[in-house]
Amino acid sequence: MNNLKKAPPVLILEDVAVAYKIRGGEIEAVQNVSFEINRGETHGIVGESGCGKSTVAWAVLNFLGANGYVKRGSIKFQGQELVGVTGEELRRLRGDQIAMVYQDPMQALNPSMRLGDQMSEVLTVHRDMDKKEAEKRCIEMLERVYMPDAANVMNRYPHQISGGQQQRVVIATALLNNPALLIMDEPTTALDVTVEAVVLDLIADLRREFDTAIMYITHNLGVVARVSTRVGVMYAGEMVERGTVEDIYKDPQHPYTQGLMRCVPKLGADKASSILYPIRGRVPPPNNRPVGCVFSPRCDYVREICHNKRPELLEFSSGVSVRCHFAGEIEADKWSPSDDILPPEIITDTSPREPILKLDNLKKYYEVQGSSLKDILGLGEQRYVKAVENADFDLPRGTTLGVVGESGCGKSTLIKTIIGLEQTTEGHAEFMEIDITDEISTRGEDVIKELQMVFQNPDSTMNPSYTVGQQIGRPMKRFSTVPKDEIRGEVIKLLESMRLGENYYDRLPRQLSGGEKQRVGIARALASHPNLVLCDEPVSALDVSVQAALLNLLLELQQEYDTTMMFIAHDLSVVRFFSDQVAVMYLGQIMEIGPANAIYAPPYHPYSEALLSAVPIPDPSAEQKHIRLEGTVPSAINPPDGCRFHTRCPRRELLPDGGAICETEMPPWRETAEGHRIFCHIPLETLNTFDPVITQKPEGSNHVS
Amino acid sequence: MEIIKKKDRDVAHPYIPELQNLFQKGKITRREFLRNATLLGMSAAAATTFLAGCKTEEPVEEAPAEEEVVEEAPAEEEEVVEEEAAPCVKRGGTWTASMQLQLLDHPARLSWVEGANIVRQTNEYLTLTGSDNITHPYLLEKWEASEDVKTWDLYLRKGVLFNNGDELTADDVMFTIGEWLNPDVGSSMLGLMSYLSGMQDVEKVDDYHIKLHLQFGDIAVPEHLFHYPAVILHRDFDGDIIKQPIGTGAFTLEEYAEGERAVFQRREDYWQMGCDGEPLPYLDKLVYVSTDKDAGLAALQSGQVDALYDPRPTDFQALQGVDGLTIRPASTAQCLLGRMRVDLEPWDDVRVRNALKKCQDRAKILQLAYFGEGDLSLDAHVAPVHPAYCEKDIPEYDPEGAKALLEEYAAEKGLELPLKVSLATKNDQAEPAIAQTLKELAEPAGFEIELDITEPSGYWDRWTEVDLGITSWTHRPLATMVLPLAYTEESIGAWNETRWFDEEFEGILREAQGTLDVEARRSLMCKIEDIMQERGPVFNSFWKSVWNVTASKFQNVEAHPTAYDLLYEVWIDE
Amino acid sequence: MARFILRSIISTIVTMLLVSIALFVLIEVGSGDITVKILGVFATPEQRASYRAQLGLDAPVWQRYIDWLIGNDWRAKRKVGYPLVTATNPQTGEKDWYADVDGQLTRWKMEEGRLITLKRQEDGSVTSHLSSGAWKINEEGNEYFWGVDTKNNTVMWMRGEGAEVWALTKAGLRKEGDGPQKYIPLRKGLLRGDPGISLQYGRPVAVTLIPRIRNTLVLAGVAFAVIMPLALFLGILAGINEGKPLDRFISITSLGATATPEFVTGIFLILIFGIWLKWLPAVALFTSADAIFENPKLLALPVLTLTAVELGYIARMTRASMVEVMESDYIRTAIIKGMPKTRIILKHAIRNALMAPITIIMLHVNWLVGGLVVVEVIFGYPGLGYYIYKSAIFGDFNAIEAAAMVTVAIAIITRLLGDLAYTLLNPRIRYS
Amino acid sequence: MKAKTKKKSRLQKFWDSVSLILASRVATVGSIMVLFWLVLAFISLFWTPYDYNASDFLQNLGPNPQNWLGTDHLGRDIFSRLMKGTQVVLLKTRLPGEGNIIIPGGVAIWGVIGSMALGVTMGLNAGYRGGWWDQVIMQILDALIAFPRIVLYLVVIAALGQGDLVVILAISITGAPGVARLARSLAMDIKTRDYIRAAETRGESVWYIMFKEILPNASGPLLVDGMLRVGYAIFAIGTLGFLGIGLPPPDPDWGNMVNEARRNIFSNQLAVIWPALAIATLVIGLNLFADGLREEMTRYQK
Repeated sequence: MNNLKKAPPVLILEDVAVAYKIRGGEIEAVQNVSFEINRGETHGIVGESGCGKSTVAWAVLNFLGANGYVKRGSIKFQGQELVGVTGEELRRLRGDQIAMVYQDPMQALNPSMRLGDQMSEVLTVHRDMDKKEAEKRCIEMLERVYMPDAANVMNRYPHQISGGQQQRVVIATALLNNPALLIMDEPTTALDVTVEAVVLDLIADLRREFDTAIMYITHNLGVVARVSTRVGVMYAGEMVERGTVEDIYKDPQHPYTQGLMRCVPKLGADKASSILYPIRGRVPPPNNRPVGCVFSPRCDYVREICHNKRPELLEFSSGVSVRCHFAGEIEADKWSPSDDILPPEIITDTSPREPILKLDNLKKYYEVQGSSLKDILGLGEQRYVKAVENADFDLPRGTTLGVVGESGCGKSTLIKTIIGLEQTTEGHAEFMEIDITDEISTRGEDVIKELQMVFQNPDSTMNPSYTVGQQIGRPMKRFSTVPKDEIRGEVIKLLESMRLGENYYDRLPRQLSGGEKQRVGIARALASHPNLVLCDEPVSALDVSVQAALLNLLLELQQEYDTTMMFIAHDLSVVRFFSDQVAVMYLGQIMEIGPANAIYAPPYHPYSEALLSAVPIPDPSAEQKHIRLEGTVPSAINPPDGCRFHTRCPRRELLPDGGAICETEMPPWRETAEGHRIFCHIPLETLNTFDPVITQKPEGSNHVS
Repeated sequence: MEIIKKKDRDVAHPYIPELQNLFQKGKITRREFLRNATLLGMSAAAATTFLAGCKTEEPVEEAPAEEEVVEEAPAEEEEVVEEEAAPCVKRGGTWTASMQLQLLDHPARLSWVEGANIVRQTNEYLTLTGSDNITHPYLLEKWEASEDVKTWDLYLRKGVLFNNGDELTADDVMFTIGEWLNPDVGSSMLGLMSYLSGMQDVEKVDDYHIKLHLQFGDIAVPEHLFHYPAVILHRDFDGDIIKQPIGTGAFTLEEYAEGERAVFQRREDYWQMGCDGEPLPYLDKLVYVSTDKDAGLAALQSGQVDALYDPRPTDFQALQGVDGLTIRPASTAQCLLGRMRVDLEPWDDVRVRNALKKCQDRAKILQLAYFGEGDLSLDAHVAPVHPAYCEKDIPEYDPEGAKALLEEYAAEKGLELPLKVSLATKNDQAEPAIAQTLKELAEPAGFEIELDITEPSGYWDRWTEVDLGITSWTHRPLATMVLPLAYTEESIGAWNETRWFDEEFEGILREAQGTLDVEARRSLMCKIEDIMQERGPVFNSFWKSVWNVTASKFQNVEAHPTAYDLLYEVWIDE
Repeated sequence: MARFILRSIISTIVTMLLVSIALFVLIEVGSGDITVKILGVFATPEQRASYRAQLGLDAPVWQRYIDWLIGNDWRAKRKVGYPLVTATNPQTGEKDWYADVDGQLTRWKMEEGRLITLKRQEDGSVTSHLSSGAWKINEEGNEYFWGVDTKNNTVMWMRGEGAEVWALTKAGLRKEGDGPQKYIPLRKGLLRGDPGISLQYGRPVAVTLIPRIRNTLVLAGVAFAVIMPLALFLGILAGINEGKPLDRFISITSLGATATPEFVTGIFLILIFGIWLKWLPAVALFTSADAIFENPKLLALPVLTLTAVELGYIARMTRASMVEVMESDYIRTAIIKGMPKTRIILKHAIRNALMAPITIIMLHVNWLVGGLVVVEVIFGYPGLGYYIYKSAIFGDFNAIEAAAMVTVAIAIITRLLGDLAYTLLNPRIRYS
Repeated sequence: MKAKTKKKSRLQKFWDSVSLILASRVATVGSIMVLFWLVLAFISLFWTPYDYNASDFLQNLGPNPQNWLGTDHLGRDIFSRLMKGTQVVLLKTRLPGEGNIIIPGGVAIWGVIGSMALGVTMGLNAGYRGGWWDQVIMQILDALIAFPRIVLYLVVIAALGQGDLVVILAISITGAPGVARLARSLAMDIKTRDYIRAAETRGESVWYIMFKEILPNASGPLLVDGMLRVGYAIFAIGTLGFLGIGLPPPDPDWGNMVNEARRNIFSNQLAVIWPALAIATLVIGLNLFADGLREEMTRYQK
């Protein structure tokens, strides 16, 4: 880092506290936050949900709602105090000097206004520009954010363009007035990983180009590592550590930062070779924070003073500042996990076992209603969404198959078809030698109870109307696996194995945290002792510290019950960590399948390669190949002929005629090694020549191994 | 007797001198005299003249029997002939009324008074029963009845013009009577004039004289001629009065739309003259607007209309004391009759029936159900407006007496009091109020009355079947017309809702039906009333009044017992 | 969008069909014996049965439904053997049915056992001839004849077996000999513009219905024109001032007005403005057919009553929608973009905030029509609502069915318009 | 021990809901208005100041120490009649037939329960099953919704005559489409939740999922809607009463009271105002209560 102090920081926050008035008092959502952002710098703010990251952003814009206000501290923007600025003055700043991009572009754009109008008004209002010129400028700006067909987009409505494009519009709008400060609040969280990569590249380009100060808020350690120069870690409303990305990632000082790093599976790490260590406990709610150090209840180094005294911000010479009584004294390398978070011993049984699930060219098509007159009258040609095409693999008992792919790739449909929520269109599927191509309503109970599912969203995995006990007990009752009078005991046993006590039995879902709900969800899935558990992104909605604990728990249970699992996730690191086998899907088609380590190393399918290079890695020292996919995913109603990936494949040129064959013929399955197959026209020899996507700098190794 | 002009005396009905005698002796009232005399063909003027001559209300006083008195006849002192009371009038103006208007075609087929009120403005009747309940000749100059009341001579007024210019002649009347008697037309006159077997009984003597040859005698012919479908039609009438509004009436029809409105204009060449010597009517225009009663009420209150057809008791109450409105009441023989099934327990026991009769506090019931607007009644189906009504004391409210009767009955039957009975009626104008009031009044006597109030159609489905009910009975001019309908053995199964009959009663009734002498009939009525009070099946607290409510600026308005609008002499005095 | 409209139209047609079936079944099957209402309670069972047959009520329900919907002349034609046509009766101005016997409009009647042919001349007059040789013979060897009688029925007479029928005249029922054995009361059916004869008035329903529809459309239209902008304006005003005294005032007033039944509002408006102050006509008195055009003041109180009741609902709805929109992310975006408040409200919020209310308002036309019934009854306004009320009380099913179908059509058409308005406001539907 | 905790939680639940109501000023005001009438209705079961149908007093009296709200045109105590009128709306339904059978629950309540039962069944089937079920049910609902309410009331009453049950039926039919639409949208929302997937993967029957998994979670908004609907129903009963085709006598009917009193409005305006006020306050109370509850519930869920 060049610490040349050429200009004063664009934004300085000093000891800011934000409070919300509620009935009977107020809550300090954010306390003691201090940081500064320089021109041309991206300052990341990272932390788990509920830590007050967004509140800081809203405080800068003085948009805290009717009941929020900056209670203490000062926010200086280009030397001007922002606290207390209201009315016209504030309005002139917003959108002009300070712009903001936030998470869901679909929500952020007005659905009934043309995009051009939404953009150009920033210029016409703040700059008194006439409409024509403003539109010209907008088109220019859209082009600068690499928006295809920019002029046309101006006349469109938000729903007519894709999510990635929407976010580009939002970013372009924010940049129109060349703001001094750009606040980005999780701008890529709602996007797929390949799109996210493109947007992140864009942000990086723009920062350089516009020399803007960017405040970048995210929960994703990988994203921060990719975009930021400096980063602040927030916990429970406080900024606990702050420094350059390299310093923080390489040598985290605060116990919380250290804990975070240990929770995240590194890309390339697997369950046999690495261990995730969760942080115990959970983030305290704003109205119930400890008196002393906010992290003290969860800290492994906690001492008496931590409970009583709020630590000061300690600044190190490196520029890193840490809010810990013992900052500098704690060595992360010397840390050893306490018993309660100790993960299970992983016994990797490599001996091949008989397949429990066999899929043979399984297809799932959905009928779609056309929009022409003919279609409405039912005379049109029937059209289909080809959601899953030719799924073909065996799943050995006791193993885990990870399925990765971007949204809409058909991974959820695949497991829905397997579990029977959807009827198989074509092909063959056998589970424990029983045909399962039919819908669940026609299946026998013995099959149903052997096939269970764990769901993604902790908030919706449990029925809010029933207690934990009732919900876990229901499968036992339904399948009569446990006599009625023993159900309670059995449920409690399960709860205990989920690390939840008996006292959870009568709780209602709203009294549980997200992680606890997911545990109950898992317990419910396991209640009938199924042979195959299908996990649909079971950890993706959880904070990393909770995610780690849950992954550990799943591993443990899998061993205990000898369960076979299918594990869907979009997070490649998690899949890599958790799975024995991995399948990569694109547009309904499995592109590559094989043992986890084989997928994550050459030879790659070009799509897998692109995916891997897009993943943000929480390790600034890692080097990643830069492969970006052009365009958007084609519609599944009308998928490309031949190889479905051919429209976006970056490696097509490797084939003769620029890959003309890809457009017409389905690729062959190329088997590289035992159980590793690649669905590509490119010959194996060529694929084998690809470099690994990620290379570690020699010194940047895992903290724990 | 001398007081009657010779000419009159020659043609007068033989009973008329007897009537005069009775009146002079004070046996009948002035009104009864007028009614009966005119009924027998004495012209109204002559009858009035006679009365004017009598002067004295009290009987036996020396009747001034000079001919001069007769000459002086148009008696100003008495208000009998009202048109002469007005000095003179202002002409012009519009009269607007609220009245429901239904489909209208052949006047002879009219079945509702509202329609008649429309037709009445363009077409006229041979006779006219005034608001005093006295029937006069109208398009007739006079009528004459034979002694056995089987032959009636009708003499048409001369010089009456239709509004198309034709003169009214016997041909028009013959045509009209033909329509009444034509079963294809379906007129209710056919049934009413059952004494005419067909047109062969109607004889055109000359252009202004028609003779009716009745199959059996009937004293009510002149009244029948004022029955509301009996308007005289033009001889070329084709069947739809709206298409062909040709008549002798004071107004011409300009517009008629059922359910909407009717508009009339003044006619210039009407046959009757106003006090100013010009032809009637005084008003320029009549507008009837079809609204329901509630809207009509509001319209009347706000001055949007000048009159409301046949106001209900609640309307009457609301309109009382409203500035600019005049209310004119008229007594009728309409009633809401309590009736008990004598073939069912407990009403088969006369004590129970009489107990319930005693439970009527008639004045209170009249007050609550009808705001005191009516005449108190005996428990007999004979009204004071009936000519032969025999006046008796109105029974008192007597819960103790009723209780005694009931206790006796209960003891005999081994029953516990209170006696539970169910009283059925319809949710109509005043019935629920009567039922509710009666329920309260009968409680101390040991009745526990449960009310069973249904919509009118529901009640009409079963009105002859319920064991205790309140049924509305309409106005009939003579008691002898109504009693045979409901209180004889042969009417069981038809309108005898109570199944009650009584040999003695029926005998007297038959006798009354054949008795023309009012006095003689009255003595029979006294017996009839006694029998009905003593052991009859009905109880009745009051006879309803009807009201005419019209803006006060209208002069010469009369309240008619059957809500007829007679407007040709009405004028506006702002 | 075309697809959306097409769907709406198809759905509308299906809906109307369903409604018509439901209505028909409910009224004609659900209600008891209509002849009690028409003939009065004193009619005997034989009289009722005879009259039911004359009304065609003895036919099976499905048959009657089809007759009602698309008429039965085509069905009767097969019986008679000649095309059935209508000709205007010069006296009544109404249509009479005739059989078209080789170009000669013909009807028949039976008198003293003889069949008489009535031929309609060009000028509308009728000549009668004794008919002979018209009789046909059925399997049992009885002679019969299908023809059109003088009461617009297709009927079957049996030779020598004139049935005794009860004919309804204005003065009551009359027994007639020489009656037909079977009746098909001829009608063209609703779809062909003939809703039948009003059982209450005895005139074709269409004749009375049309001016009433016009009156109601005028009243509803004026009310709508007053309520719509006012309610939207007040709703938006309250919405952008959420929680402030102005909002409270508007909300509470509109809730109060909405919760006060229209009959109470109407009564007091009549009392205060019509009777006490005499500022406005108390009731809608139609002294001429075009009274509302000659004296538009007649509309004042009915419209005011409707406004009081309907305004609040829409205003509240608009307010809620406005509040929701003002809390939405895109409004937040607009604020963060530094847009002035008026611009945010006018350009960003209103359009989105109006989407929900406009759909609801169009659905709400139903309520308006409902309110119209009461308002028309209170003010004696000769409109559709009053007509339905009267017909329902009487049980005049031809009239209720026709009138209810009109209200349903109005409701469905306005809903269609609402859908269209929504598509115009909402680009998501417009461009998909 | 087990029973005890359960009991406690039920009590807890009750207090939770009470505090939920009290938390909102709007809901508090609303519930007070509704409670006022409920209490009056219950009292009227045992006691009214005077016999409600007895003409014991002078006609058209103003409020006085004897007759708190005055008397009507038949000299009956208005307050007693108002109290009694609450019963038919809120507390009892008179079945047709012999013996005056009365079942608990007022006409408005049963009407809303009817529309709820009908609407929820239709809505859940349409929303959860989707496809043809949805299309067919929505088509039926469209047809029902197309009827102006009063027209439908009139038609039903014209067809079936008067009576408590007919009014209940009319309210049920007219209310069902609205409920069904709400239930459908809720079901469509809830069916995307993972716990529904979980139930499906357990092979639960469609009815179990609709009524055991979806319905309990839709019950909040449905209850609020139901509350509003009780208001509409009271309004509708009033309107029918006014038109003279509402609840049959002998029990007084507020709408009918207005109708009867309006003819005497010159002599006695209050006789119109009291029943009108009764309808309005009850409707407003239910509205406020529902509004407040809805606000609090969403806040609570957030």
